[in-house]
Amino acid sequence: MREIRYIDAIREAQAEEMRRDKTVFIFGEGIGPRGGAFTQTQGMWDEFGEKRLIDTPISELGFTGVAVGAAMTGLRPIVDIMFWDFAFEALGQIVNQAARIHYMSNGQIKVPLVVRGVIGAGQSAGGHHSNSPYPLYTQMPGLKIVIPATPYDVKGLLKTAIRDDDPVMVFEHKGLYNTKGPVPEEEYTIPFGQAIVRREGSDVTLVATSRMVLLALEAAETLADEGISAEVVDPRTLVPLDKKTILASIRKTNRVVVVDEAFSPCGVGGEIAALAADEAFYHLDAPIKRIHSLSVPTPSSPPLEKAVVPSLEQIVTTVREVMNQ
Amino acid sequence: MREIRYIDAIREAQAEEMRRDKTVFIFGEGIGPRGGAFTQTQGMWDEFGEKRLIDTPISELGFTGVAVGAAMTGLRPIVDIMFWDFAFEALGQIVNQAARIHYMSNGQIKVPLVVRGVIGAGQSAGGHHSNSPYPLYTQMPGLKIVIPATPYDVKGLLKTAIRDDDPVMVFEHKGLYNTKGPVPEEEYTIPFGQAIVRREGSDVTLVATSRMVLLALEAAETLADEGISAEVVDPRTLVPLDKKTILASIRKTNRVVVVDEAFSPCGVGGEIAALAADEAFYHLDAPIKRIHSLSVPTPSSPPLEKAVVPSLEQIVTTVREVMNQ
Amino acid sequence: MDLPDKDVLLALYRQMLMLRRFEEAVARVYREGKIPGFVHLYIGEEAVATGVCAHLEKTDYVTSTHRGHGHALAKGVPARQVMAELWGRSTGCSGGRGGSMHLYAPEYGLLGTNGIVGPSIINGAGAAFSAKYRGTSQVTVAFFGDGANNTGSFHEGLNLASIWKLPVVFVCENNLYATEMSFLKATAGQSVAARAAAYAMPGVAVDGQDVLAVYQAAGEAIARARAGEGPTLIECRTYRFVGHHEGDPGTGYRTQEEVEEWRKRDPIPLFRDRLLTDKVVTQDELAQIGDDVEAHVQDAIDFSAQSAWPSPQEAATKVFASPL
Amino acid sequence: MDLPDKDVLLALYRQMLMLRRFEEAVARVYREGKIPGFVHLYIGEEAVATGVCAHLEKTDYVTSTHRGHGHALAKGVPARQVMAELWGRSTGCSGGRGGSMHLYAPEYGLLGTNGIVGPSIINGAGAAFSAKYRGTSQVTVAFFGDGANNTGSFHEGLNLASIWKLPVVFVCENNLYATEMSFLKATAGQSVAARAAAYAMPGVAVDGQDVLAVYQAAGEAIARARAGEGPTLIECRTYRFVGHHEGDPGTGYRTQEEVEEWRKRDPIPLFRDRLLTDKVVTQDELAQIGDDVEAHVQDAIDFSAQSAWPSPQEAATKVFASPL
Ligand SMILES: Cc1ncc(C[n+]2csc(CCOP(=O)(O)OP(=O)(O)O)c2C)c(N)n1
Ligand SMILES: Cc1ncc(C[n+]2csc(CCOP(=O)(O)OP(=O)(O)O)c2C)c(N)n1
Ligand SMILES: [Mg+2]
Ligand SMILES: [Mg+2]
Repeated sequence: MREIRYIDAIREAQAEEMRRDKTVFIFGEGIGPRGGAFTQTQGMWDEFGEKRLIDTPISELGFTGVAVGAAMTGLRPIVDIMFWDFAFEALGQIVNQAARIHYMSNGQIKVPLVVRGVIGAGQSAGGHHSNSPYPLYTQMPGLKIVIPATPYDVKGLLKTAIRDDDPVMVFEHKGLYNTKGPVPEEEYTIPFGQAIVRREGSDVTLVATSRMVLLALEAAETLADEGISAEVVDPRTLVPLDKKTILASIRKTNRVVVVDEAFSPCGVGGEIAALAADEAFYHLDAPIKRIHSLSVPTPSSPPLEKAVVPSLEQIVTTVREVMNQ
Repeated sequence: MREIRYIDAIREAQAEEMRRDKTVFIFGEGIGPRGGAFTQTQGMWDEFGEKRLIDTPISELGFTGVAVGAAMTGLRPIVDIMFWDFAFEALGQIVNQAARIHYMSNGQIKVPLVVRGVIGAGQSAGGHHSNSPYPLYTQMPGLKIVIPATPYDVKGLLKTAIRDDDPVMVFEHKGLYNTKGPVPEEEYTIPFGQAIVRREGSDVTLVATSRMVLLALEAAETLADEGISAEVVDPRTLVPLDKKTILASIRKTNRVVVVDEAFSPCGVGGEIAALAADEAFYHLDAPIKRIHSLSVPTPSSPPLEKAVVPSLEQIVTTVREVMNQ
Repeated sequence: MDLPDKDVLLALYRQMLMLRRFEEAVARVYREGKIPGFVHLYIGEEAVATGVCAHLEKTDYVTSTHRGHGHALAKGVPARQVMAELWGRSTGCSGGRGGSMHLYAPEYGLLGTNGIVGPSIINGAGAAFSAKYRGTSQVTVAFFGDGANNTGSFHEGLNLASIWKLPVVFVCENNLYATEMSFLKATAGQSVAARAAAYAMPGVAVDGQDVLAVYQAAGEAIARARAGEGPTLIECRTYRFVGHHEGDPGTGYRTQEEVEEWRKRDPIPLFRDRLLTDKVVTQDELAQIGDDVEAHVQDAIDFSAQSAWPSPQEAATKVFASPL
Repeated sequence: MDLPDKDVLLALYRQMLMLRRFEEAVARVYREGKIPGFVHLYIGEEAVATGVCAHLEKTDYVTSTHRGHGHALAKGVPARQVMAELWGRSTGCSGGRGGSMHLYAPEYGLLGTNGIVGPSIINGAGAAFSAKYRGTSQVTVAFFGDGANNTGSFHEGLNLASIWKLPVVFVCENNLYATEMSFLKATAGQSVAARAAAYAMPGVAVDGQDVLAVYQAAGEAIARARAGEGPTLIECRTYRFVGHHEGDPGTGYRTQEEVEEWRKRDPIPLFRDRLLTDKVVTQDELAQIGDDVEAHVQDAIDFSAQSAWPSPQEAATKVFASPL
């Protein structure tokens, strides 16, 4: 199968869905002729033009709000928020409006909105361009949360997001944009709520998200050399969360370590740990461990930033620890 | 000891600290001559006047941002955000600025800011006046999170918050405002990071927050009649979190149920469950249970709202279930 | 301006009276404990919703605020559905899930009243964007209070509406107070209409107690919008005769004289007197309208009282349109 | 206006040159891979920071943007500390934690450059609020780009500054683009200065390539602020001669002719020629300044190259001022 980059898969997903459905359009800064800050719309201008690739002023609150109003009335906007850090400027619209309207209107109004953008540390972009705030969005009833780790997944999940009738938040790690992977030429979508077992194993389950999936897989290699068989499970969507696949893995391996780049308190690690400690309690053979970024505003200087984000080393050490229990 | 209402304790704390320290002042809508939407500044106008009780336009982003700038330069603003739902309009200032500046400035700048306001369902106020979003703030490194359940606590913790050199978010349940409790006339403060055991017990630990503390205590009464001895632990501050007290209780009772009104995914229940499943793993005799509000935008109609918020019944049933494991 | 046709005039009168009687009834049953939560009444401001919405088609859109009963009714949402929603009943326009501040009736073009101050402006611009994108002739009216004019939503909404030439009319109901905060204290420049210049759109200041003045200004703005000529900002100076919400006495921050002065400019008697003076209607016709309206309101009350509560079993349904 | 004294003129010249040479050096070492992350250079816009900050005391405040190296230097932050911060070194003004977009140097009144567009405006208003509250004579200058003038932060910040009469000067560096988005397309009304009317404050449009014009306008505004007469909005029309950030060619959205036209109005030669024509300085004096500046910049580079990296052990320190 051909291999393409994660960012190319994003572009393809958007272009295909815009071709399919005339109600799909994009709001964002620089997504017009420029093709996006990350080339996410490069080459699309000639086909879709200014009607459907709408370069916005710096007005996150405004264009997100306009997108919500448009989504309420028959369109399917994609908001390209660039860095998810910027979405804090528009959070009222996402949380108080987009997420709640379907429920509060008693199901009369749909809000088929996609917000997508970049998360993650690792490029010395500093505290305002490195955040991974998806855990907070999982807390907001009415939002669906997508966090793809591979080119294949981001394409299939983004297409599903665009066709979905609810507000869907898509979190893309900037450290993944240049990673390559197999993506079929043919049309496909990936349903929400289906975790994927990225590597089978029998001794311990690593639940990992986004760029941490790559690290977890690497760690699993290293551990295999030591005779530890790690299973790597990638939830792919946090809302809905595929509890079944995650629990099945934990019930099989009896040990679990969560690896997630966002901050720890009230985070993804806590969610998975709580799930396991409730519904797989009698299967657990060792304490549940969470590996997250240090709870500090992401620093810019490389040695500091490196110290803050979960490392291969940390995963390997933690798994060893868990195996010794 | 005299008994006063929760809302009165808030007023006293603010007045005392303003008397103590001339750099303390309040921004908010209607907190001037009107005395606040909940009487939280009633009677203070004559003493402090328009210099220190500053009635703002509806401009949450603006006055929170002004407060941040003021806090950076030697003042100690209290932002009265009224309903925490409104803080989404200002979240960029809280998360990207207030929380990060101390760290990003390498400790050169302090941001002694207090944001306080109302959370909670129960009064048919609808989806925009009933939210309990504190879990998201716990995720933001640099913020301290206070969630007092009693008049005594809200007074002592709010005073500590005002004296603290960091941004402190104070979450007050509207269902607690009229509850009464003992509050000494004498000056006192309560340090952050000290959970309190509200009721001792030996069979199960109920970790409960805010108004849920009252429900948990009621549940403990009911359970006592059945011969189940429940210990009720109230963390009081979520950042810092008093892991020691919580873990000590769990290691004693070997069972834990978390009762928290906010939504479940990536919430307080997950955090406590993860803590227990890691650091008290070998002490656990039963699955860890979380009781949260249903993950739906809070509905207005009383029967719906009631169905959404954790109930006494639910706590009692869950504890029974845990005891039978 | 020329006086509109008699049927229009009578419709305006009937509509204002309906809004008034409806809110009076709400106040009454609220005191009786029939309505949970908060209610913000529209009493005194009826000429605004009435004069504006008289120009709207069913397929046009309205976005509104916490003080939105009047907008809902004037946009054509049946009184039964609005009243039942306040009562928290399953027959309410939001099935009881919304309550007073969250009325949704897309079938009638009401895209929501709102518990947050500001969003009506941008979400309204969004509906207008949608109409333009889809190539329909739908117009959106975004109602908001003077309190909203100092929010980021105002600035970003008006700027985008202008640069994108959206078919939207921004109607500010300037009742001089946001809760107790005086408009003049809160607003640099002390004029909403004048702020339109910053967005290169027409800004019109209108006497919000004169339904015909509102009707005319809104008519022009809506025609402009429908013709693809872009947005307009209309500031209607008006006054709420009651407290901010039921329970607020509405005094303390307003002098008794000020309230009295404004009450003299009650839009309903003002308009009635004019109709009578101009001999457009007879006392009998007015009385007939009054009776109709009373009956209509009573029907909404009876309907609400008899309606079922929503079932707690449904509390967790319809969170998502595409099921998880 | 009368020409300022020679020492002022020379200081302006030196400062502009310093900003230019500093950024040229940054571009050079950035290409060599010495600087991690993004950098946004100030080349072409030096007259603005220079003309404005010339009036500020050390105790006055500045808030700034992602394009903030020039503001930091002009406010007096030592070049070594700014450069070392870009290099991510422990000797940087933010200890390497901030990087290019997060320069903090409160000792010199720099309250932060900012990775988010908008906050410089409101946080600057906040510092001004503080000065007024504390009864000092400190003035705050809030720098922001044309891109920020369509954000809610602009609206709310200017409104509050006006109603509270804060000692703040809002300086918009209108370089006609926000990344690739044209100011004229993004901004209804196509003028930042004109928007001041909406906030009842003076709005001044200035040629941002003419350091004396900036100096004069800023002087008046800062004097007003210091005298307690409230805020002013100054729009400086300027141009960045380089890409949005290093790595962006700066073309595609701008024509070659437009760039050329603006380069002809390079603030540094413009001012130098004027000084020479007016015989205020000699070629020798200018050469001397040039040498000084070069040495100063080289010193900052050397200092950075020799500075230690921050220790990974300290990554989790100073999250809180009052320890947990
Ligand atoms: C963002 C936000 N801040 C504060 C409130 C609380 N609040 C509700 S109504 C209101 C006053 C609104 O004033 P205005 O916009 O003038 O409308 P009016 O009530 O006068 O019709 C306030 C402050 C809110 N609902 N939303
Ligand atoms: C809220 C927010 N939105 C978007 C961005 C991304 N961004 C960084 S700089 C920039 C352009 C800023 O333009 P302007 O304010 O005119 O300043 P200039 O770069 O021209 O100096 C953008 C869009 C951001 N940093 N913050
Ligand atoms: Mg008002
Ligand atoms: Mg610019």
